Amino acid sequence: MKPDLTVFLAGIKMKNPVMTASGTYGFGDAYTDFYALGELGALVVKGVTLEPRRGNPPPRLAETPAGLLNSIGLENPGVEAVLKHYLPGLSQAGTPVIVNIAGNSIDDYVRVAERLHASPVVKALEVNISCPNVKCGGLAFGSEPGMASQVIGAVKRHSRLPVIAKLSPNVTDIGEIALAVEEAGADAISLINTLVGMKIDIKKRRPALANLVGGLSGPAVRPVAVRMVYEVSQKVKVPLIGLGGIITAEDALEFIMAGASAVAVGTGNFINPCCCREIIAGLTAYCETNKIANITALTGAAWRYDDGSC
Amino acid sequence: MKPDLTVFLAGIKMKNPVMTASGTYGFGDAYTDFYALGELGALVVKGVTLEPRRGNPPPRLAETPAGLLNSIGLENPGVEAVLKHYLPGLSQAGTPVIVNIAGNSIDDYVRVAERLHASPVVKALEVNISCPNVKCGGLAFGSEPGMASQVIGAVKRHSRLPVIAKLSPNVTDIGEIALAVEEAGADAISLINTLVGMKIDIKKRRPALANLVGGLSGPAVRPVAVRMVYEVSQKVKVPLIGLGGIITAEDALEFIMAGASAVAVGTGNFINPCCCREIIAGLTAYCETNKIANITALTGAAWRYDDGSC
Amino acid sequence: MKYHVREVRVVDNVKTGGDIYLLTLAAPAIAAAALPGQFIHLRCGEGLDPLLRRPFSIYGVDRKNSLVQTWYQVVGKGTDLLRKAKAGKTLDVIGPLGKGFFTDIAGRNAGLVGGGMGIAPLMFLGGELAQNNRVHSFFGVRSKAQLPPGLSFPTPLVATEDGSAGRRGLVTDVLEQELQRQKMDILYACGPRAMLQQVVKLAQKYDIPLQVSLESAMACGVGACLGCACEKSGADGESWLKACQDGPVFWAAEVKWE
Amino acid sequence: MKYHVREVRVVDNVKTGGDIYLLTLAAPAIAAAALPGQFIHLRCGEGLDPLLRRPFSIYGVDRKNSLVQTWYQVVGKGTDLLRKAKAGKTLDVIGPLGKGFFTDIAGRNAGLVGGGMGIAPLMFLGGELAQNNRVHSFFGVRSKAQLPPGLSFPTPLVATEDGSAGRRGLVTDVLEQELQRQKMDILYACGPRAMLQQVVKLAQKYDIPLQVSLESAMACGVGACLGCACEKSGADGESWLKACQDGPVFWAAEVKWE
Ligand SMILES: Cc1cc2nc3c(=O)[nH]c(=O)nc-3n(C[C@H](O)[C@H](O)[C@H](O)COP(=O)(O)OP(=O)(O)OC[C@H]3O[C@@H](n4cnc5c(N)ncnc54)[C@H](O)[C@@H]3O)c2cc1C
Ligand SMILES: Cc1cc2nc3c(=O)[nH]c(=O)nc-3n(C[C@H](O)[C@H](O)[C@H](O)COP(=O)(O)OP(=O)(O)OC[C@H]3O[C@@H](n4cnc5c(N)ncnc54)[C@H](O)[C@@H]3O)c2cc1C
Ligand SMILES: Cc1cc2nc3c(=O)[nH]c(=O)nc-3n(C[C@H](O)[C@H](O)[C@H](O)COP(=O)(O)O)c2cc1C
Ligand SMILES: Cc1cc2nc3c(=O)[nH]c(=O)nc-3n(C[C@H](O)[C@H](O)[C@H](O)COP(=O)(O)O)c2cc1C
Ligand code: FES
Ligand code: FES
Repeated sequence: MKPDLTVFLAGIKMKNPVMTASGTYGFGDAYTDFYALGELGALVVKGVTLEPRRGNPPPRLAETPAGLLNSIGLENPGVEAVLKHYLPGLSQAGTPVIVNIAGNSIDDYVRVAERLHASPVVKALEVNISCPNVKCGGLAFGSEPGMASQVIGAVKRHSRLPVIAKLSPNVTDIGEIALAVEEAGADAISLINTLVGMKIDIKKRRPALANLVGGLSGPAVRPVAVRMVYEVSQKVKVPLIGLGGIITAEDALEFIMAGASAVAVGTGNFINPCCCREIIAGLTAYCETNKIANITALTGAAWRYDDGSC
Repeated sequence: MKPDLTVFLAGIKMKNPVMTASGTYGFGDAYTDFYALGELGALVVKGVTLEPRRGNPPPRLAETPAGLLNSIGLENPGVEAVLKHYLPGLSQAGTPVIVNIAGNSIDDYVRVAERLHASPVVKALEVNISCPNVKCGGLAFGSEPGMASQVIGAVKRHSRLPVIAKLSPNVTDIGEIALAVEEAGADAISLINTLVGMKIDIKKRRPALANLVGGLSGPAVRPVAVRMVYEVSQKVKVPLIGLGGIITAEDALEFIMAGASAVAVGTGNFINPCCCREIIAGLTAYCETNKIANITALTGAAWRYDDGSC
Repeated sequence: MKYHVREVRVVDNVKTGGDIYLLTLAAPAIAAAALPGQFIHLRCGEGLDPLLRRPFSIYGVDRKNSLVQTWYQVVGKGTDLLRKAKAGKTLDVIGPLGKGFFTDIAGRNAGLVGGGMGIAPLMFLGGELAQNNRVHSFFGVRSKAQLPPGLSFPTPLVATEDGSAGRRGLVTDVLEQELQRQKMDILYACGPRAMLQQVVKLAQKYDIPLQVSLESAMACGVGACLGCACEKSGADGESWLKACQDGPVFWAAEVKWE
Repeated sequence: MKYHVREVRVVDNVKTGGDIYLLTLAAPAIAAAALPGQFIHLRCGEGLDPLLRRPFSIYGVDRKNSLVQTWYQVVGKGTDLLRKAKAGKTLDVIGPLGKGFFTDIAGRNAGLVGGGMGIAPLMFLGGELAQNNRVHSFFGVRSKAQLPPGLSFPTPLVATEDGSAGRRGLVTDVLEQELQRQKMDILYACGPRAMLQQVVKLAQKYDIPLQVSLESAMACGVGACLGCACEKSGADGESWLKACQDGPVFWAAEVKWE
C-alpha cells in the first residue's frame, strides 16, 4: 500500500509535508519547467511588504562552505502588486498557497495581512519576524519574546487566515520565543530563518556583500536548525515547519524525526531544481521501505526515543 | 624585508597571530610530529576544570556539511593533574601557553584561576563562559551580560594573569556581552565558541550524539564568527582573537580584516595537521606580496573601508 | 523550456591556453534549445562545497551531434574542480537559461566586442549571425594564449595587453578605429565592466544599437532568488534587472551605467 | 613518527568484490614505519564536504616498493569519493597512526578472528606473524565476495552468512570448534562489537590472551580532540581510552564490554 504523506498543518491539508521556503521560489513561477507546482505540499511565496521594496544593492550573494549568504533585503513589488499580478495566476496551482509577510512596524504587518484577505488564493500567512523593528533600533521583532508576541498577536487578531510564525535563530533562547508566539495565537511555527553572517572579500578588503551582513542558509546551518526544531517541538503544542539546509529526503527526515510536521526547502532548490520533487519521492520510498503507513508517525521520533531532555 | 607578524595581545608578545583553539590541540602534544610548538603564536590548551571531568559518553562526534559537532563535555584531568603532569613539560614550548578554564559556578572559575598561578608556564587564562551555570538552570554564563560580567570580573580580581573572555555565539546580542566582559576587565576577547547544534541518525531515529546536542565548529560556522568579530571589534577597545572555521591563510585574513588581532585554529587542525604552520607561512606570503610591513595594519581593514555601520 | 539533466557526459575538456579550457558536453535537449547569449548552470563538484552551481555562457553548439560547449577560465574552487573532469565523467547541468541576443537581423553589419572570457558567448553568436550577416569581431585579451579556438566567422581584430597578438592596447581603441572606417548596424558586447562602459560610449557616439551581456553572482539561475540584480536605467526606486532571467543579455539602454 | 603527506599517489584502486575496494598507495615514509594494527587517516575529497579525514586500517605494506594498502567498503560519502580515485591521482594522507598489535611473540599458535571489514588489519598482522609463528585465521563475512584478496598466510577458516563460502553461520562458532581442537597462545580480533564480545567470552573461557582492534568515530586521529573515547574497564569515573592514540588495538581486559 502507498504510504500516506498527508499532513494537516495550521488548518491546511497538504498532500505531503514538503513546502518551499519563502524567498527561494519566487511567486511559484521559477521552477515550473522542472515539475508542476501541484506536486508540492504547499507553496510559500516571497516575503511581501505593504509598500514595494527595492531591496539591497548588489552584490547580494556570497557563497560560504556548504552555505549561502544573501542580502536580498526583502525586494518585492508590495502587497497591491502581489494581489494584482501574482496571486491570481496561482488559483490553479493545485497546492495551498502561503504568503510570507514582513514589515518594519506592527501596523505594517497588520495592514499587509488585512489586504491579503482580498485574495481567495491565500490559505495562510507566514509571518517573518526576523525583520528589523525600526522603533526598537533595528533589533528584529523575533529577537525578544515580548515583541514577537505583539506582532503575532496583532496579525492574528486582524486575520481570518491561519498564522504561521517564522522565527529567527539569532537568539539566546529559541524556546522562550516559540512559547511566546504560541501563546499569542500562532497556528504553526517555522524554524529557522537565516543566521546572520558575513564574508570578507580579502582582495577588496571589505565585506563581500554590499549590505555588509547577510543571512546564512544552506546545509551549513542544518545542525542549528535541527537542534531548534528538536527543542521547540517538545515545548509547544502547535506543529512545526522545519527548514534550514534541506536538500535530500534524508535531510527532511532529520527534521521530521526531530519534531517537525512539515519541512520547507530553500537554498536546496538552487542546488537541485528538482529538489522538492525528489524529496517527496524519497519520503515516499522511505515510508514504503520502513512500513510507515502515515508519515505523521515519524514526527518527533528522535525525542520519543530518548528521555526527552535536551 | 620580511614582514613583521608580531602581535601583542593581553600583554603577551606573540611572534605571529596564529594560536590553537582550546580542545583541539590537547596539551600541545598531539601535533609535534608535524611541526614544532615553537612555531605557533601561542598555544591554548584544553579546557581545565577544578575537579577531573569524565566528559560525555560516546558517540561524541558527528560530521555535518563543512562542519563538526562535538560533545566532548570538557573531559579533562582537573587542574591539579594539569599542573603536575602537563604544564611542566611545556616550559620549553617556545611559545606562550594559555590555559582555557571552565566551571559550573563562579567559585569554580576563581579557584582554577588561582591554582594556575602555581605554574610559571601559564601566560594568560582564557575563560570559557559557554559552560552551563548550574545555579541558573544550566543557561550558559556567556548567554547573559550580567552573568558574563560576574564571571570575568571575579576571575580578574583573583588572577594576576591576563584574562581572555571566550564568548558563546548562541546569543541574541553578542555586542552587549562583549561590552560587559570588557567592562568587567577582560584583557582580550575570543570569538567564537561553538554553535549549539544537533544531528539525527535517521537509521536509529535518535540524535547521533549520545549527549543529544553538541557544539558546531568548522568552516560551516565561519560566516557567523566573522560577522561577530566584525561587529564586536567596532564596539570594544580590547583586542579580539577570531576563530571559527579557519583552515587557510585566506580564512585567517578574513578574521583579521574583520577586526581580529589574532586568530585561533580548531577543527582545521583535524583536517590538516600542518594547518597552523601553513597559515603562518600564508600570512607571511600575503604580507610580502602586498607590502604590509606589520600584520597589525590589517586588523579591521574591512570596516575601515566602509562607513563602519553593521 | 529549461532542462535539468543530472548526467551530462563530458565528451572533452581540453586546455586551449593558459588556464582556459574548452568543455564539450553531450546534451541533446540543451543543444537543441540553446540560443546565442544563453548560459548553462552546472555543478562543478560532488559534495556540498562548493555549494552553488556555476554559470557559463554557451560557447558553441553542435546540433547534429547534440553537443554543447563552454569555454572557461580557472579562477577558483569550482572551475578548478571542473578542470579535472575527464572525458566520460558526468556533470549535473541546467540549461539553456536566460535570454539570448537579439538576432532577428539579416544582411547587416554586426560588430562583436569581447573582452577576456566575455568572448565566450560571442563565439556562438558570431557563428549564427555569420550565416546571414557580415560579422566584424573585436577581441581583447591579455595575451595570445587567451584567444578562443575554433572560429566559424571572419577573423577578429585583436588587441592584446602584451602585444603578443594583434595590436597592443585596448579592444575599444581597435573598435573605434573600425567604426571610423565603416558603419555598423548593431553592436554586441561582453566583457569587463570598464570595457562595456567604453563600448556604451562608442555606441552612443556612433549611434549604434548595442546589446551587452552582463555578469553577476548567481544562485538559482532561474529567477527565483533575486540574487543577480543589476541596476536598471531610468527612474530611481524601480526594481532591478535579473541577470539570469531578464538577461544576461540586455539592450545597453536598459542598464544603468553609473 | 607520524607523517603528513599531501600528495600520496594512488597506484591502484580496484574492486575486490561487492562494494569493497583495495587501494594501493605509494607512500615511502608511511610504508617504512607502519606496524600491523595501525591505520592511516585520509581525505577522500577535495572540498570541505565531507570535512573530516577517514581512518582505514593498514591492510598490507610492500616495504620494498614503498607501497601501503587499505581495503575498504563503500558505505557513505567519503568512501564513495574514494572509490572514484583513479590511479595517478593523489591523496592527502596522515600515518601511520595509533598503536598496533602486540607482535613480540615467536613460535606461537596465533589465532586471528576477523568479521567483515575488520579482517583488514588482520591481513597485515597475519603476514607478519606468519614469519615466526603458526597463524590460524577465522574470517566471517556476509558472502564470498566479501573475502579479502592476496593472502600471505595459511588459508583461513571461513564462515559466511549465506553459505557461499566455508561454513554457513558465525565466525565465532568456527573459532570455538577450533579452540576445542587445539590450544592457541594468543588471539587477535577485529570486527563488529557483537562479534568482539563473543570472542572476549571465548578467550576467557579458554584462557587465552586477546587483543582487539576497536572502531570509533574519529576527528583528529592523533589524540587531540578526545572524540574517539572508548569505555575503559575497571573503576567508574576513570578516563577513557582514545581509540586513535591508545589504540585502536587494546588488550581485551582494558576495555569495558558491558
Ligand atoms: C551568465 C554568466 C556567464 C558566464 N560565462 C562564463 C564563461 O563563458 N566562461 C568563464 O570562464 N566564466 C564565465 N562566467 C563566470 C563564471 O561563472 C565564474 O568564473 C565561476 O562561477 C567562478 O567559479 P569558481 O568556483 O571557479 O570561482 P570562485 O571560487 O567562486 O571565485 C573565484 C574568484 O572569481 C570571482 N568570481 C566568481 N564568480 C564570478 C562571476 N560570476 N563574475 C565575475 N567574477 C566572479 C570571485 O569573486 C573570486 O574572486 C559567467 C558568469 C555568468 C554570470
Ligand atoms: C581505526 C579504524 C580503522 C578502520 N579501518 C577500516 C578498513 O580497513 N576498511 C573499512 O572499510 N573501514 C574501516 N574503518 C571504517 C571507516 O573509517 C568508515 O567506514 C568510513 O570512515 C566511512 O566514511 P564514509 O564517508 O564513506 O561514510 P559516512 O558517510 O561517514 O557514514 C556512512 C555510514 O557509515 C557509518 N560509519 C561511519 N564511520 C564509521 C566508523 N568509523 N565505524 C562504523 N561505522 C561508521 C555511519 O554511521 C553511517 O551510517 C575504520 C575505522 C576506524 C576507526
Ligand atoms: C535568497 C533568499 C531569500 C530569502 N527570502 C526570504 C523572505 O523573503 N522571507 C523569509 O521569511 N525568509 C526568506 N529567506 C529565508 C528562507 O526562507 C529560509 O528560512 C532559509 O534560507 C533557511 O532555509 P534553507 O537553508 O533551506 O535555504 C530567504 C532565503 C534566501 C536564501
Ligand atoms: C573537539 C573540540 C573540543 C573543544 N573543546 C573546547 C574547550 O575545552 N574549551 C573551549 O573554550 N572551547 C572548546 N572547543 C571550541 C573551540 O576552541 C573553538 O572555539 C570552536 O571549535 C570554533 O573554532 P573551529 O571552527 O576552528 O574549531 C572545542 C572544539 C572542538 C571541535
Ligand atoms: S540567480 Fe537567482 S534570480 Fe537570478
Ligand atoms: S580522534 Fe581525536 S583524540 Fe582520537
